[in-house]
Amino acid sequence: MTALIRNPLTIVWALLTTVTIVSSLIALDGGAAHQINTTVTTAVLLIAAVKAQLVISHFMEVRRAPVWLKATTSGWVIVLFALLLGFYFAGL
Amino acid sequence: MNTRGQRILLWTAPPAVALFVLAYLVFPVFSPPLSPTLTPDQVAAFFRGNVTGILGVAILGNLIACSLVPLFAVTAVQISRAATSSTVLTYAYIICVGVGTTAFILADYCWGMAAFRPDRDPQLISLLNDMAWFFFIAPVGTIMVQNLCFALSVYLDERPEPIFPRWVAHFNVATIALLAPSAFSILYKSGPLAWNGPLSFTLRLTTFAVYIAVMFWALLRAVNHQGDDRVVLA
Amino acid sequence: MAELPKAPAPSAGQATSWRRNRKLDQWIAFWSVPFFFNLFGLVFVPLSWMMPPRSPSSSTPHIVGFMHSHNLLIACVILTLAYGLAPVSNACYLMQVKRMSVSPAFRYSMMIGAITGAIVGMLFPMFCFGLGAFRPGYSPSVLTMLYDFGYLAFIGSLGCFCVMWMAFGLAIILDENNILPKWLGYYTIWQYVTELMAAPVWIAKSGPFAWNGLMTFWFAMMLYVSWQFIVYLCIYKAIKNQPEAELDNAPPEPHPGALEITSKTSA
Amino acid sequence: MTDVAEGSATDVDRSQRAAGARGHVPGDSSMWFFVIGDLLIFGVYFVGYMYFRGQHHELFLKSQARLNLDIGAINTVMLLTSSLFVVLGTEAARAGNRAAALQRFWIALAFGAAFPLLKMFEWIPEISAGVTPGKNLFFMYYYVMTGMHLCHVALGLVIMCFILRNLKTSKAPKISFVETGATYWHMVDVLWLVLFALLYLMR
Repeated sequence: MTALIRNPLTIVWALLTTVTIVSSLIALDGGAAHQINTTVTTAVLLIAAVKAQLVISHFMEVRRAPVWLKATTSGWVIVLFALLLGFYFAGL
Repeated sequence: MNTRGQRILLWTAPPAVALFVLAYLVFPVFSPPLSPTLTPDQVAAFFRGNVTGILGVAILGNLIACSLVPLFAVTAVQISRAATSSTVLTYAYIICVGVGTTAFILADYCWGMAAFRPDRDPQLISLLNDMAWFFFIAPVGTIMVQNLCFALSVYLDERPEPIFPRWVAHFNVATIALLAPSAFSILYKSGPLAWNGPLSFTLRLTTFAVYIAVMFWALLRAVNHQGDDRVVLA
Repeated sequence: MAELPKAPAPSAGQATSWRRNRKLDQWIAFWSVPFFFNLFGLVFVPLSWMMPPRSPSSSTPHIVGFMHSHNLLIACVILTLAYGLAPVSNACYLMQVKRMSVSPAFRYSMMIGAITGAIVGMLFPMFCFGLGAFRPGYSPSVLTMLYDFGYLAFIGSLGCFCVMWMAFGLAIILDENNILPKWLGYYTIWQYVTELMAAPVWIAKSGPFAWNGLMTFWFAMMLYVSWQFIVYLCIYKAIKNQPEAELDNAPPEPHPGALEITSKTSA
Repeated sequence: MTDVAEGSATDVDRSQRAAGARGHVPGDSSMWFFVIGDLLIFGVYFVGYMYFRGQHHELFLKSQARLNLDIGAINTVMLLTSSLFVVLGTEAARAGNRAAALQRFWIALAFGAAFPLLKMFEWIPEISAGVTPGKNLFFMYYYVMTGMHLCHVALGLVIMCFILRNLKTSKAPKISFVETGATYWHMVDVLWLVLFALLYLMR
């Protein structure tokens, strides 16, 4: 049991779950009024980007994969979230 | 190994059937089936009142319209295995399935169209609804011939160990007789032969449901017994 | 059909002129596809302006004006003459599926999908437009219905193509003869699953999900066209690489066994 | 859950060291064609959503208020947990510990299957309250994207059943098949993480 807890994958999972709850709380707290809130949006999207990158590198095991795959997947995360934030702020 | 493809295609049938059952149960047009005697205004009012349900099922129906095709394709393969002089019955069967499915899809489109803009002229909504019922209930010709092809292949099979038990062929002939009355739904607006009547609607859909279940079972058995029968399969 | 002479004459030494090409039938079928798609595009875009699709929420006078345009009838005539070529591309793909090690059930599913698709996705919408243009006296509400029906059937036909491409993709993935590359199988599945996103055209009347919308038409069309191109190139390579001994018209001496197997299903 | 952990914790460590070789593409490389393609397609949908959101901020914010954030968050945790057990199961399979792999994939399947069930608890009350895809653009996006994602989940559950069968029945389980299926399942997870932020959380 202790070995499983110390397993890096379980730690990644615990981290992912925690930030999921944190980002939900951010949305509940700061976004309760359902008005435009750039702080909430930025925080939530950045958390999502980190989560996606964590799942890709640790669960999909891309961190042990060849460079082209790492570059493609991380590129996807960076470009996607840059575009999302860009369109968000452009549309305000 | 050889029959893996057939088994995969065969097992797509149960989820497809589940989706069809779901679509049937939640389709407002079917519970109870709309009567052919409704006036255009009544039909238009019905469609205006049930847009969400009709559109939802019409879209689902559009997506799953062909999902039983793999089952029929496996049937066609099994027909071609029968020891007859040629594969003529297989090709007749395939073309019949193609044409029959077309009619079903057009019925689905008509219902979807009627619900797409339910506020158009009631005459047109009524026309679309009638058209849908025509396409849905009446064209039994292809499925009858389809089942006849299958039954013939079983009757004419000269193998010492037939692929299908003979009663499956008898059953297919029986379905032909049970499906035939639906064609007459074009003639009547009330009574058992009208499109909402017990002969045209209930009997037809029940027969079809039982037919799919029986064929699924029979095909599963046939495919499992096929083994390494690859020469004929190729 | 001017492209025909361009059909390459693969290795075989005796094939000096294109007429003697052993795969002539397949090449004719293959080169009819770009001919058909070009004709299709010309009729839809510059002749009738059916495509890019008009808005589902255009005003009634606009719709009536469009449905009465004479070019619609001419478009209808040309497509009625040519729509028989639509199944040829599928037949061309079917020949390659036939060479795979998979059950013919996959081919049969594709055939059924192709039969159905040619009617509900092509003949029917075409006739909707043609019927409107045929008789000028129809009331605007009838014309609007035909207009809706034509576009919805043309853009919103999903199920028949879905089963067809599912069978195609699965056949490629399960195939052990490596007729077509495996990634094409995954690409095909990904392509048709994405195409299902076009289902909202039956609901939305404006915006990105309407039948002329950014997501359901432009994006889906972009994906579909690029996929079709890649499939087409792969089919080209597959026909080119097909060994001559495997052909139905191969000389019978060297491989009698191979001939027997292939001719078993030819029809 | 504790039994699984105790039985095979040591294998996990060993397998991680074994698979530590760099430059290994997990699973069938053709499958990555599918995964990257799918990520791109969804990416276009996400950006499209953001663009149209910029045009109708009020509508999107008001509609968002009607979503069930609790079920969304629980579903996120479900998928994450399922993914954890998939990756643990893959490691066990790689280490040759078939019993542990089977158990972990069963748990992963259970968590994964909870996702569509919870989705129904979310969708059915919404649809019966008249919140349908035709209501407005936000809900169209909501149903199309979550529906599309749900199709992926369903496919992933089917693949997971095949993995279980492969582990259970075949003499030498195909590790590359297990990895291929696992890769697909994690992709489903990644897509949901973005969807969750876009549909439920952002303001």
